[in-house]
Amino acid sequence: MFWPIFLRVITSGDLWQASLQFAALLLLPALGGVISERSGVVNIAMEGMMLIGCYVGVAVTLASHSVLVGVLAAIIAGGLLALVHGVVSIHLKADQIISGIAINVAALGLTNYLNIVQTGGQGIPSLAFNLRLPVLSWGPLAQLPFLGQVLFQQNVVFYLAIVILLGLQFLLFRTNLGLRIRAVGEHPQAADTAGIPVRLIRYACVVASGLLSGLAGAFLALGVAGTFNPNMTAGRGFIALAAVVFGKYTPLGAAGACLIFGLGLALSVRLQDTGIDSNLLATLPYILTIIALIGLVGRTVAPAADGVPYEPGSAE
Amino acid sequence: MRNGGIPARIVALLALFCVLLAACGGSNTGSSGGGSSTTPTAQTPISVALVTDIGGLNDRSFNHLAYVGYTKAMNEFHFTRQVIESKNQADYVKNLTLAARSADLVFAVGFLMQNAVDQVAHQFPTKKFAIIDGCAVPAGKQDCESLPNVAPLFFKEQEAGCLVGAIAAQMEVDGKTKISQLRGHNTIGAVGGLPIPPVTRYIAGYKFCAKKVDPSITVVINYSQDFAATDKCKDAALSQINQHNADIIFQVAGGCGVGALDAADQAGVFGIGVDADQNYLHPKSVITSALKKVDVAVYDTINDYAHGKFTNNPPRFDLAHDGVGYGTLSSVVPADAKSKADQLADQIRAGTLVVPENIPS
Amino acid sequence: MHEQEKTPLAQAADPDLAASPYAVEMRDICKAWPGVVANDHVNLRVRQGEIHALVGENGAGKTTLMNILYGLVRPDSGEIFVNGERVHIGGPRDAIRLHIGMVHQHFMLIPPLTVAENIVLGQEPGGPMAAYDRRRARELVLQLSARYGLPIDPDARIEKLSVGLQQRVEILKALYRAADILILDEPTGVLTPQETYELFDVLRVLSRQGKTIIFITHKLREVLDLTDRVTVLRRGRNVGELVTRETNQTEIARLMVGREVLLRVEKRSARPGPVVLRVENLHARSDRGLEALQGIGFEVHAGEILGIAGVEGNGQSELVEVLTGMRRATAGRMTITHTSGEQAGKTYDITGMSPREVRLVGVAHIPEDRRGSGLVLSDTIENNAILGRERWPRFAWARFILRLREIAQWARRLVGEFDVRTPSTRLPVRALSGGNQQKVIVAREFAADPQLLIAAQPTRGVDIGAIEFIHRRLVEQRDAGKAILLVSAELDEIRSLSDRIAVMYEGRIVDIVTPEASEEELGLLMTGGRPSEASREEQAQATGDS
Amino acid sequence: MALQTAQPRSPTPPALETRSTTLLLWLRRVGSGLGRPLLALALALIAGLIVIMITASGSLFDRFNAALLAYGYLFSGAFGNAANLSFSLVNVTPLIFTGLSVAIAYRARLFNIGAEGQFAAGAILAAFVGMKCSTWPGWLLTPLMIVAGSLAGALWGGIVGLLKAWRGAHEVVTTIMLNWIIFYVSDWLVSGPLQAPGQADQTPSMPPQTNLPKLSVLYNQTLGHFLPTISQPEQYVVDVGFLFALVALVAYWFLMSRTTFGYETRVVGENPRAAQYAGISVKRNVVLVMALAGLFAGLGGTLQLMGQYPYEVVGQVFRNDTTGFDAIGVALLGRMTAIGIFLGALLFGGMRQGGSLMQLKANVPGDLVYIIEALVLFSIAVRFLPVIRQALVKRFSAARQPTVVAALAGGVVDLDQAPANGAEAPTMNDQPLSESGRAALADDGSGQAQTPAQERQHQQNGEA
Repeated sequence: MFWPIFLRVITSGDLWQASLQFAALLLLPALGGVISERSGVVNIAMEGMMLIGCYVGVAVTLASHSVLVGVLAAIIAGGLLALVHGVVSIHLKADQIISGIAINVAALGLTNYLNIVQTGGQGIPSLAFNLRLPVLSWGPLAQLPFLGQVLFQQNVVFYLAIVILLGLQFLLFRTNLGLRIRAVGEHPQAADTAGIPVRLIRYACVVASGLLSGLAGAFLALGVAGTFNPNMTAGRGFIALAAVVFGKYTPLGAAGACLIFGLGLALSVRLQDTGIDSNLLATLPYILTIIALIGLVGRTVAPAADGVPYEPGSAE
Repeated sequence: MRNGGIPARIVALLALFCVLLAACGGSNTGSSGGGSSTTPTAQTPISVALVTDIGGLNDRSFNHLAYVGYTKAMNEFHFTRQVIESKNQADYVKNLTLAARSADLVFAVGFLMQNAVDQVAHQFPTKKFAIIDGCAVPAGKQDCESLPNVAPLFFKEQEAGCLVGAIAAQMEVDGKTKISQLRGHNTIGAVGGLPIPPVTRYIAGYKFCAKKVDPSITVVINYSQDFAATDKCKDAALSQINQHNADIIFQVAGGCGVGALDAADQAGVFGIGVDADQNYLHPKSVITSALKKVDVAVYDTINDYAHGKFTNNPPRFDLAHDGVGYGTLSSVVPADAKSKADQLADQIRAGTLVVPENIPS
Repeated sequence: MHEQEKTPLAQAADPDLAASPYAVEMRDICKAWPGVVANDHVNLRVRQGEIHALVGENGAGKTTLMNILYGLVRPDSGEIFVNGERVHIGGPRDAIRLHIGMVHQHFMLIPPLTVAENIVLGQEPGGPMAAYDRRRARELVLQLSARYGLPIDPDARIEKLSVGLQQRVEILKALYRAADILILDEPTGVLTPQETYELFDVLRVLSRQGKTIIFITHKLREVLDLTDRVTVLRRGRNVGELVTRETNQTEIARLMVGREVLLRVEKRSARPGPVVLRVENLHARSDRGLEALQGIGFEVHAGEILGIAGVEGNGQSELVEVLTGMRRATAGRMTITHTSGEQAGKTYDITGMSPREVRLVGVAHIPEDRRGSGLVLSDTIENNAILGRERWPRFAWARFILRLREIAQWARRLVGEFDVRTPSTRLPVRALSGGNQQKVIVAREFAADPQLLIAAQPTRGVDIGAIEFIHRRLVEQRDAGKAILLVSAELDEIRSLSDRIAVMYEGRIVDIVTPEASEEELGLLMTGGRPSEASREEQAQATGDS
Repeated sequence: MALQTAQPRSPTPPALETRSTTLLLWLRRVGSGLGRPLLALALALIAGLIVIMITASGSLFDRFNAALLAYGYLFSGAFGNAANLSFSLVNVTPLIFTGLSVAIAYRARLFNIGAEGQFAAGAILAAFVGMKCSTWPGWLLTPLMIVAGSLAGALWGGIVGLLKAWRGAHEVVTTIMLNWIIFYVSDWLVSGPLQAPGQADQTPSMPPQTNLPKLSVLYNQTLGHFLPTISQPEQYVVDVGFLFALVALVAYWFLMSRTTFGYETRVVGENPRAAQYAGISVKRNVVLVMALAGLFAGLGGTLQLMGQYPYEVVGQVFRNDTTGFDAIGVALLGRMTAIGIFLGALLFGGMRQGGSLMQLKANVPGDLVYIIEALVLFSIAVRFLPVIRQALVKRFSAARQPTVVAALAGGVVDLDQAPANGAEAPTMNDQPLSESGRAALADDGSGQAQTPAQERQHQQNGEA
């Protein structure tokens, strides 16, 4: 009973399409995490930044009747929240973990509160189709068997995420700016003495992580769900964080981790047909991640100065 | 501190708070919430409190509906708004206690509060309680305890599920020829949040009556394991549509389920809303909604109480008492589907048809 | 890059135009950290093209002053003139713009990046937004290295380079940024004598090309060898500005320390007893999996100091780690024999023992990196006084519950006997100065009454007073009949303390000599060869290391 | 460091210290220990005040009043009367346990985000045992459940330690994963094998013989025979679990500051290389510490199950519960000291309880409580004291009196003169306190928050 269903599920384009979409949703905040941690700022607040992105994206889209404006607003909102994290952790040298937790808590409270104030509790309606981030169908390519469904019928943000993924990989490891970012994350003093503006770079990277998380929020709310729900990110930012570490702080690695996780998520719904308890199936992505962590990856080394506030020429 | 002058730090600090404040402040201009400005007038002043479960006020489900009924009554009877959103299961007893101390009638929303209501009701025998989806159950017992000050408000979700199931099945019977969007595989789906009783009762009725209309119909059921993550429900619905060719999806997952309706809309098939009338989400593709009139129940209970008619044995909110039903029908629903549902509804009201609580296999 | 072409000439052309005749003048610089004054109205004047020494003990404020000049630290007050113009240096970027370069004591290099990446970092060809041009960066580095005669492999990763080569990268980094004023902070601390001579040659060449060099050190011989003028700091204040030719070692030392300093250790000749430590054919791997020890064998007798000399990275650290149980030996045997007086007692095989067991057998260990591994800086002196011995019955009941009163007494005894300057034994060790921190370790390891004492770089980074003290104690312990293994990169220290000197090179002991051996002879042994071959090999290593 | 420094130990000052310096040091430590959290709280409350004022309506004065009113309810709801206090203490108990869990791990510099999962593991296994052996007598079953729950927590934490020690798997990742796994597994158990017959997804109540007595009831049954009894003891819901929590605090303090285990854990956390040098096994310690952290959290979950009505586990409860995350705030707010964790738990538990009354009476939305909580966390995270001190230094440095400035800034300069033998010739090193030391003393907080990496970085800054 199990194996036929399993085979049918695993070979269906539908599963892989869903896996890639889940993965892309995780990938954006994960990329944000990568760039932030590479510059030496620990960011566990992707969850909150995403959630803010969801809410602001929907609210602004409704107000402006333009999805583009909504997406921009979501991105900016994520960036602003990240800026708070930046100020607190770079300038005020706060404990970055606490700051991250605080941002998550604040984002949850704020979005819930605003949602109630705005709708009186009824909840935001589904957005009209023209107020959504559209799914791109690549003409004849989309008609290809299997591959068409998996690769060429995805949301526009999916392709954007791929572009950002490749761009970020290139940026970090093939450009001068990337060299500087890595230098700042590994050894801020050295970077400073080489004339690199350490704080500026850290700010930029943290804000970038917020922008990406905000975009992920917009993707979730405007692309996938078409509405806002309280706490609709449901822990995704933390999974993205895990993907960052799991992916050894590289964009491609994180993408691999997100893919594993997305596959787990998509499988857990589809294997319910086999009669396995849905609760147990829901643990699948997490178990897959742990197994991958044990078996394939092993030790990951964070950038040397990750999480350490930089104090130029400090009083020791 | 080369880069960090003191002014910069203070500015940074201010910026931090400002971002938070700006967000709060901005919203207020939109629609000012808060009900504190209502001034109680004449009548015998009553005092009513509402305690939600962990879903919170905007759960797109029974908490929200309870609040709708509560607000309606509040505007009518001019009592002060007293609402507590529970953040934690451990909060139920204390939130009910707080509410009971300051109000005369306390609503507990959700079956998870059964034990807590029992305990608090014993402690405050002079206060009245009403619990939605449940009754007072002493810890360690299975059965309801009948207390003079507790009104259990039960709903027969399965009856609502039955009606929408009948509509869906009849549409399948009518088939592709009549309704072009259908895929012609005689398959309908249901996406639940978690397999918990209020959810499974809906699905039980849905499947039972669908099979009753068309024994050959296939009903696929999936759970998203979540009530909030909209995209998971959407994915579950999509997998039903894509893999099983289901063309009518019944969502029973609160806020998460909005995603299931969305999936149906996008895929060009149909969805069925739950609890509230969710036709507003997609007026075309949401063919109807399985209604659970929690708002009515709450309002009625307050109304009775205000007129001194509080009873610890309110009617069961079923079809016969108009406690459940189906919502706005979309234009695509053919007349025979509606009549099928109405026909079953009559049988249920008459007692000739009993809808099971558990999902038939 | 283009800047670099023209600036040196331009600067050299107009020495008299400036209002101040100095390349660098710092006036009345004050800088206070919370709780301490690092610079108290300090003045520094450095002439164009000279090599200027800035000397002082650890904590005298030299590095703070230079960090101010390089823009890493902002002074509370004071003025800075560069080439006669009053300047404001708000950060290293300003300093770089003023053609100031600095080679830090702790290298500002990023270990996982390559040499070329480190050198061009911040001024990469193409600007910040361009793709990193590996080939062009490589070319630029090779050009630079050819021009100044500093051969380097641009593609090597920093973490794989020897300390000397890393320093070379640091210098190139400054030169790449077209530095005319070069600050070197304690550059010789990590170098072999040969490497030091080479560095001096390079500096002299740079000086002749018109570069101004500020040379921070506390080694007085280097001051006399290399520099033109000297500024002496003590406890954050100027205490002297001298012309090198007109002064001598004793005068500078007196200014630095504020009293007369004894520059030699006085000791009687050794009276070695029975063998305490016997090491046979020891093999071990380094962290990177390379053969770090390749068949080491030696003996240490009771009542003698065996010094291990060698350029750092030739297996000394691994040897100490293996001896103390921190690293596994892949082959070989080590034994400890207890002695009392002239009598040899029980022998223990310590091969494969854990650090805890080794310590129980009677080995004490002053680790090479004291802040890194010998102390828990945030913990109190009391707690640090029992590190590694916390389960000994005298400190813990049933090896579990700490006997606080005993520990406090013990700590007070150590503090008293070893003259650790602290108002309380409950202060965190971090609150102590470097010398006093070192003394806490020395006290702890000496007081345990060991059979064998392993002292690795026992005086690194410690001021003159503390050095004297630690040396005296080592000799005392020797005279009390302990076996002592001294590992040090400071050749002077090895020569003045040891009774025999074993020289290590590439995981082997090349030779064991007497302390009377000349510095040149030792230096050659340290590079693994005989006079003629050695210099060539050194060259080869510098260029061919890829 | 903070743990030791909080309590003065020996009545007789050691030889080198004078009484006055001891007192001075102690006062400084206590002052800086309390100062930061209190300042943080004050700032957060002011910020929260502004938030409430913005969301309230009416004139500025009305808004201000509304905010004060809300705070009044927040406080009275938490600590206003015995019944409310007892509710608060019910919240405090699990926060103490999970806070200890976070703190223990943090002592070894491990970041335990998994306290919630360990809490859940404890509760669910205890429920399992309670159900399967429901007929056993209370004197046997009660301790059995407690032990089972603690061990389940220890196992769940220990896995994290094992993965870290053997495979180097980052504890942040594994704890997040294990949290979700146990949440779903407990949901499965509660809706399946352990489901109460005829009920929704919840377990049956634990057998009555295992229910922990309320403190008030216990008091009436024991001391009440001699002292005045408490009337209506049922309304004071706090149970003996709270006493367990207090005992756990003492145990934590003892373990961390009085035993070789605590000592070695500290070494492992502060400086792993020193641990290697001392022969302390880092791996073994990591596993032990995580297991112990899990044990405390699991115990917390078990006692909540056994102590609080309705003595059962309900579906979905853990994933919606924020106790394990609040615990991170509690532990960091309490700066890993036993007394600090107690106070932090009191604050958070009280705020949760008071927040309910604030919602009810002052009409402040429940989500605002989150926002205020976030503000408290921000204020804790940011080191305001050094900022203020910096401002002082700037102000006074204009006077060009570095020594005075330093004295003001550091406040411990007088220690230079303090040693009894300070008057003797300053021979070798007449600077007993390095500047880093002063910085550490001057801002105790920085010492606490410093990671080993930071420490390394500080060293690299070289001499000044």
